[in-house]
Amino acid sequence: MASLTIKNAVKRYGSVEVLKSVDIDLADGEFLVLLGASGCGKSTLLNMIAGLESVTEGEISIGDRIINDVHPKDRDIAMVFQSYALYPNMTVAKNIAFGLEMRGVPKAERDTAVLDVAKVLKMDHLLDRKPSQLSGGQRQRVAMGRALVRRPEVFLFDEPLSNLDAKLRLEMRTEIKRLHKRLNATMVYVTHDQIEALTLADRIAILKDGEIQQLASPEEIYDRPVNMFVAGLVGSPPMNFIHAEVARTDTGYGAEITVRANGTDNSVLLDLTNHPADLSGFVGREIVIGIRPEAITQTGSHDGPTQCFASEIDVTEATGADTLCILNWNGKEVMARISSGYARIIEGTMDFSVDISRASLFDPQSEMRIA
Amino acid sequence: MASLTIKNAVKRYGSVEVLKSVDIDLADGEFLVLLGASGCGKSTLLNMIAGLESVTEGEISIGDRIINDVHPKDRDIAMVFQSYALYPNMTVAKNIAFGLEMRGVPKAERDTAVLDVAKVLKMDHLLDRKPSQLSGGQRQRVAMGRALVRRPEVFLFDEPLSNLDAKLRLEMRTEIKRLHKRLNATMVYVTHDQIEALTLADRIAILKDGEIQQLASPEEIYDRPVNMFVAGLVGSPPMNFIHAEVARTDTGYGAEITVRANGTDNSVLLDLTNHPADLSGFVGREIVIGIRPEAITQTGSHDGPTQCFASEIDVTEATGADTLCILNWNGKEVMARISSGYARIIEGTMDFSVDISRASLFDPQSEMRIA
Amino acid sequence: MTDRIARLLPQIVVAPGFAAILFFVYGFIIWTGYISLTNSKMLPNYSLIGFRPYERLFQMDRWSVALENLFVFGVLFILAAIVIGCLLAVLLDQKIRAEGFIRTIYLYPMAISFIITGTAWKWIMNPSLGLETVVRGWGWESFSFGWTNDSTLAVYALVMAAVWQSAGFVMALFLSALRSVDQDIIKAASLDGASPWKIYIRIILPSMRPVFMSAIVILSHLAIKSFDLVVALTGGGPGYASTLPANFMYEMTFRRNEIGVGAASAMVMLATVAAIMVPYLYSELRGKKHG
Amino acid sequence: APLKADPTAEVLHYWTSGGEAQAVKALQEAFLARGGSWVDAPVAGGGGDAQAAVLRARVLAGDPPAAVQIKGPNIQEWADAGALGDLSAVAEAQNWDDVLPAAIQDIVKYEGNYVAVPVNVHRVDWIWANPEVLAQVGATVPTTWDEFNETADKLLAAGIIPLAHGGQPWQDATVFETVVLGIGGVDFYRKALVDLDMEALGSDTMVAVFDQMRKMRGYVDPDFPGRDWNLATAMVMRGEAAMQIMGDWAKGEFAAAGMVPGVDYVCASTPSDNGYLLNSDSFAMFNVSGDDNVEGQALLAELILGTEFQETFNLLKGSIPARTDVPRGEFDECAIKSMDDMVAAAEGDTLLGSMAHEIAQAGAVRGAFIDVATAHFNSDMSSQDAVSQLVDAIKLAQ
Amino acid sequence: MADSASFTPGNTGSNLALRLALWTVLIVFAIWFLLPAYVVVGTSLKDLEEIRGGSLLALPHEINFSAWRHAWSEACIGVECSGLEPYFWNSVGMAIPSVIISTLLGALTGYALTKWKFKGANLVFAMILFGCFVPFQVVILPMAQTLGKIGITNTVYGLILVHSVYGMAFTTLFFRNYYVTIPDELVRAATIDGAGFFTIFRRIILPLSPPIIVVSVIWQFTQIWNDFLFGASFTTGGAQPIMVAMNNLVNTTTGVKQYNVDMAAALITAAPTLFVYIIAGRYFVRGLTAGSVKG
Ligand SMILES: Nc1ncnc2c1ncn2[C@@H]1O[C@H](COP(=O)(O)OP(=O)(O)OP(=O)(O)O)[C@@H](O)[C@H]1O
Ligand SMILES: Nc1ncnc2c1ncn2[C@@H]1O[C@H](COP(=O)(O)OP(=O)(O)OP(=O)(O)O)[C@@H](O)[C@H]1O
Ligand SMILES: [Mg+2]
Ligand SMILES: [Mg+2]
Repeated sequence: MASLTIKNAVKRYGSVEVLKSVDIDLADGEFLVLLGASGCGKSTLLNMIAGLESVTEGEISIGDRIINDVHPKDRDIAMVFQSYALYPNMTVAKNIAFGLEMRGVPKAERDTAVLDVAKVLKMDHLLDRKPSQLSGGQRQRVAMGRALVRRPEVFLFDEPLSNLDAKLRLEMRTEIKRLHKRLNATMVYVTHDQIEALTLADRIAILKDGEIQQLASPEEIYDRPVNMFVAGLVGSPPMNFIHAEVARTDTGYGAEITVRANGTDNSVLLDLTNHPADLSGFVGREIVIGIRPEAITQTGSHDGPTQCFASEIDVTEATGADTLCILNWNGKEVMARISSGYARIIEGTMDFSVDISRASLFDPQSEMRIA
Repeated sequence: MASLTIKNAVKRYGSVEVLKSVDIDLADGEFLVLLGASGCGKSTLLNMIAGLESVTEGEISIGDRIINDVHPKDRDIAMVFQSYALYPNMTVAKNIAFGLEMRGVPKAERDTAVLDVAKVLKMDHLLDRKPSQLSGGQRQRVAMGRALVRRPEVFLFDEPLSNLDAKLRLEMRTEIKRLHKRLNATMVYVTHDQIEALTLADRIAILKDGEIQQLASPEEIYDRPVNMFVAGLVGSPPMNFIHAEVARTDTGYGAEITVRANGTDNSVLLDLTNHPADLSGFVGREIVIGIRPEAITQTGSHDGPTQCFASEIDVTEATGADTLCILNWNGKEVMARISSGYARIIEGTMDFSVDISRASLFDPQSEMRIA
Repeated sequence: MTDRIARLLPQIVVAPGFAAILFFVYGFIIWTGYISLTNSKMLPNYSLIGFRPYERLFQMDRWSVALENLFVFGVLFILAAIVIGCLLAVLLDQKIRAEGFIRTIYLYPMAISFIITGTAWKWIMNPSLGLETVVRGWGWESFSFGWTNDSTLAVYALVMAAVWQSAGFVMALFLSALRSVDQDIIKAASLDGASPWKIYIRIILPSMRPVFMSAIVILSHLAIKSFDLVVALTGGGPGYASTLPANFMYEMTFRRNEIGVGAASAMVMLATVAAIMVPYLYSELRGKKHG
Repeated sequence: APLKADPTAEVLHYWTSGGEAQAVKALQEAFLARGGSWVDAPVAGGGGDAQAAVLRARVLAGDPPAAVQIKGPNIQEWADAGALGDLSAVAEAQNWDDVLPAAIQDIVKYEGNYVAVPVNVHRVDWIWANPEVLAQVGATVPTTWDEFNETADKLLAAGIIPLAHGGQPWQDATVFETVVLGIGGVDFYRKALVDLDMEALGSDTMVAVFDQMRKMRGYVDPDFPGRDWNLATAMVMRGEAAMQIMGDWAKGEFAAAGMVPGVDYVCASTPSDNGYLLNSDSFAMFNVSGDDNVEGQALLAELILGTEFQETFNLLKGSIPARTDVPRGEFDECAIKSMDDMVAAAEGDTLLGSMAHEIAQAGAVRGAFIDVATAHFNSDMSSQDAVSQLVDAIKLAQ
Repeated sequence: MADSASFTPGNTGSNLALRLALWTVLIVFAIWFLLPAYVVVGTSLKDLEEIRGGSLLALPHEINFSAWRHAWSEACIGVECSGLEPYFWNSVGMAIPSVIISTLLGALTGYALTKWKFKGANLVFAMILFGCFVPFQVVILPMAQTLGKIGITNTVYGLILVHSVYGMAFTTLFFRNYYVTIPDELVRAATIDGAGFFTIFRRIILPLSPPIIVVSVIWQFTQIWNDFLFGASFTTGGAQPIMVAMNNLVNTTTGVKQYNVDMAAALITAAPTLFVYIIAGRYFVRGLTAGSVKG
């Protein structure tokens, strides 16, 4: 049993409340990602789980055991740090073995364990090196090895990839994912990179100023963000927010926006009829329509019910596979994503298909999702 | 006139040849990106243009003027550094004005110039702060301001965004692009982030070990990389390289690969007939087929001539808009990119459409593109 | 229980050292403060008489001279050591061949006690024995270097010897700081059109404020503690023209059976130190919560 | 009962230079010869400057040395602080009352009991002269201050340094007190420097004293500051300078260099009306515990005041014995003159304690005198200013 | 390196003049720094005859080590004519334990204050730091009383105690500023690995400390070896450290001042610290970079 339960956890430094009543319940083997901007309290929460910071209020338990007052070393937890925190004076092998040594595991046993882990991480040829002689990716792997070798019930990762370059980050991400599958251990992973969060997590907890905004699966978070903060945080390029007034139409609801095309501003009615949200209370009021760039694309590529209209492209940005187009709707920038083949041909005005069923609608006052 | 010509430039440190005969010819107002791995000589080249490093051999000219022996300050060049290199003891305003002051511009004039630039960069409210009181993005903007205020003929950027987080990087990237459009100055931009290179450049020069591998437009580089190095460097996730033997088929050429599907390895013939490359000399020999992940996708989304077959998905990674699938071809990992709607439904084996016309073919010996 | 101890271990480890400091520094300061309010003469005496020792202290010409000297000595010594140390650091930073060798030459006086420093310079400054005779022997008849023998110059002799001893250390401090300056800043300034000289004056040196602070703190501690150097170089003379407060304190306490006045002068010295140090420490430590 | 321990004595002294060191050595040898165990604790420098700190530290630590070289009113003050032991037993056994002059007894007795042992008597108001050098300008040792100035001017004109001097405060004060004695006379000296009579201190006579000091300053070479006294003596020996005003410990230096009084150098009292400035070294015996230490103290006291030691020691040191019954045979003419003068001065009531050497005054008051004397000597302060400073400083120090 | 020469690829002419000026200044200062050393070494190698006859700055006619031998093993200090040798060993016996104790104390305190920040850690540090600035003359009397109470007056233990306590202020400063630059995550990782306070110190922190240990040891050794006041005040006679003995020796003259012996004595006294600086000076500068600069 290695479920992890955080009940009502609060952390205060003096009078500053860094975490405000956090509730998280993780099943055994679940992979939770904590996502949030810098300074929102991610590391603090992780440190509280690890026992490196005291819990001001509330309870943290692993399995059935409340661990608030248990010493870090007795919590059966391993942690991987952003800076890796490798012991610079020890070889790789010693680094990995240190935790076992401290727990009094005999040398022979330690050696086999280290070798096993090193093989899994494909670094058995590096065991005699010092951390300073390793590349970034290799260091990262040693840090993982140090955590793995102890076979703890819970793994904690504090932005373990943020010091790597893009390519390596991609590789290590896949490796961590694979590891999780193999070990099936409970993992809590801190990042402020939303791609990492989306690709790795079973569930994502989005933190803002010490409060959980949403705790859900990546799909849920991506497709149905509970508020504009979550919507804006997740997704790259970020979701477009379009302010428009809801009007009743023949078939249901619609929202009128102006779209610049061929040099003039045209009025377009976005059809919200098929949208699952209940808009009855919003007629005549402004709402925020959140549309992700990939939901605005070249015609003929959507599956669902779409709406097509022409829009002028201000700037294009080819990112390789896709091309981002900046459009002008309601006098503001709106980003669309089209497949690269198109961008190279078309400049000026072209037709876009918009999948409004995948849009998120928000109340501009509360910034909360309209269900 | 502010064209920039580099003829046969060589740089040696003692006996180490860091740059080997580099030739670049930039038109006035062009935006060149130098892309390459760490240590390939990007900064060295930039420093040589700036006059911060001497030129061992060859010639560098701005317009018609050979500037090899011109002092940096007289080259009419501005540079933005990775670390921003703001003067920590001066306020933002002083930082921006310093270059003008050193050139003897009178105070009143300086002040207007600084204010103008600050307004353009939306930081006129920050002028009295010290760099230590600024956020990363703001610092970056100050660094830009310092370069802008002097209205030089050539701008040099040495990885100006690499210290920013993903979101800010995106923003600043757009800003630089817009600036370039507005100023229409000649710019040389160093990065090792290929997305930056692709989105910003008019032309990209790809450097490896002090040699230019390819100097071409982003499209050219992305679609028609001259060798496997370039192909592997540009594009994220990177291009898949599939080794296969060319065979003559009824209609032209083909290459047989094994594809794992429904638990068994099936043989699939990739049809190379429509591929523009001349394969006559390669029949019976192994070639490398480079296919980008986005060219392997769900059926029904390609425009061109495609080929469809079933393949088993090992792992999926949802990155939000898209889902990456790892397939097993020829016993190796191959990455495919499908639209997110699919990934959430399908696990196991599904049909993929492969656009082989967009593939790049390479000679495995020379690693060069087969034309 | 063991957990409790484990949690308190940092405090427990710091405790003995801190207790020692509390006793040997603060306890002694309090003791001295107390004694400075008594009529202690030959030996400490514990009956209070109020601020009389301070009144007497400030009526003594010798004390005014000592304070004045401390001011002159302190300011000149700190300034000169920083200017010279800084200059040498900048010069040594110009990719000098044999840098290590020259650096050692500049640094070695740090190793030598003030007693030896003072004695050596005393010999050199001795007009009939030292440099003066030599230079005059070369034909420069008006050359004069007998600073120790001139009431008005003696304190400058102290400054010179003290600078001789400490400038190398300051140089080392600055050199190591120069080495950690971001190279891009220098490049940027050079592109901005600043000459190397301007780059140092306008950019590099101003950005090394923390090092200046460290240097000033270390040098002022040397200045205030200067005692041996005076004894060895000038003996406080001619007359008492070059005494410093530390020498005054010693003279009063041990030679003149005026322990009360000596203690009062010590308290004034400590107050001076505190006036410099407390604001510095406060500003240094306040911003370093995450230290 | 404990076994009779070896007598042990730790001796704290600052006799590290020249004849002094040899003299202590003699004492040590005598002590060792009597089965004692000698712990030497020399603290060199500045007439006991450094020693003062050590002594206080040791007393405060409760571990004073057995015998400490201190003198004058300091003895009284230490005794007053209860730090000194009682030597009555030895004194009685050795009849010290009979053999010591009254002036000396006053110094080493506290409340009628001996607490210290006098070693010697030094005369301070001496002129040491190099006769050859004086002869070069046709002069002899001056007997009045006017004559002194005349001779000095002549020497100066001849390019000879008239006065060898070391610019240390106590040396400045030594010259100062001989000038006070010479210009002001015995009574003035007593009033001003012993009784601290404010009127005398502020009088015109004192102005005249400082005027003479200003002249003396002109007779000194420019290198004098910080010079040790024995180096000044050496200047006279080598003929670089004509005269030195210094106590008779200077003679030890001449003797050590093998020079003969009356031939290689001459000694004369500084000009005055039969005044005699007395300086006497002594060992104060501190309260010690342990039989061995007490024994050691007694043995040391006995030895120090023994005629044999008094003779050898003072021959080496240049001083004259503290006790009056030592055979004069071995002593040179300077010493004999000193002995005669002392007897005469004692009879004529012109025997005075030296201020500069902590016999007339100690501690703060002496410090105040020295401060003003040295400040005046080393600057261009006017005599008038010096006098008013002197008055203020003495008031402040009392 | 803040090298400015490479900014001017051309202009080699004025460069040469600049270089010349630069070397001139460097050499003038080098002469100034070396002058006392030259005088002391030169004089110590002359015999008395030559000193009297020649100038202070003249080279010795012939190298003559007799003054050194005399100062080391024959010269009289007070009535004992043992030379400096026994006092040298006194100093060694005092300096080594004091350096070790104060360095260790400073390291532990610095470690606890930075890596296990408890409430008031900064105040504790500030208060310890103030100890650097107490003029030693001030503490002599109360220290004497204290040493007397403890019963270690006039022993080497007393000096070791004194130097350890007042040295600790400096060593704590050094170590604290150095440890601030070591990431806290290292300690956290080790804590999770199951290591305790001392294990982390011994296994993780101490192995990272050589640069600052070098600084601390050099600094402390120099300070302690060169101390005169404490040595003179709290010891007498045969227990005195060499700095006091050297002072006594220089002041012990018989007739003619033996400058050569005095200078040799000064050199012998300074030799260990000089040796340490010259050998380890490079590490000193390096360690400074790592540590106290950021103070
Ligand atoms: N010891 C402390 N005392 C006071 N405030 C603290 C302390 N430690 C952290 N904080 C504050 O708590 C907040 C949360 O810090 P935390 O390190 O958990 O952020 P984070 O989400 O991990 O940020 P990052 O992404 O930058 O690592 C921050 O605002 C920080 O300033
Ligand atoms: N002064 C020098 N002496 C010798 N080699 C040098 C010197 N400066 C740079 N090099 C070498 O030149 C090569 C190119 O360096 P450069 O800084 O131009 O790389 P870069 O492409 O900018 O790398 P990065 O992306 O890490 O900034 C590197 O291998 C570097 O080690
Ligand atoms: Mg964090
Ligand atoms: Mg670079």
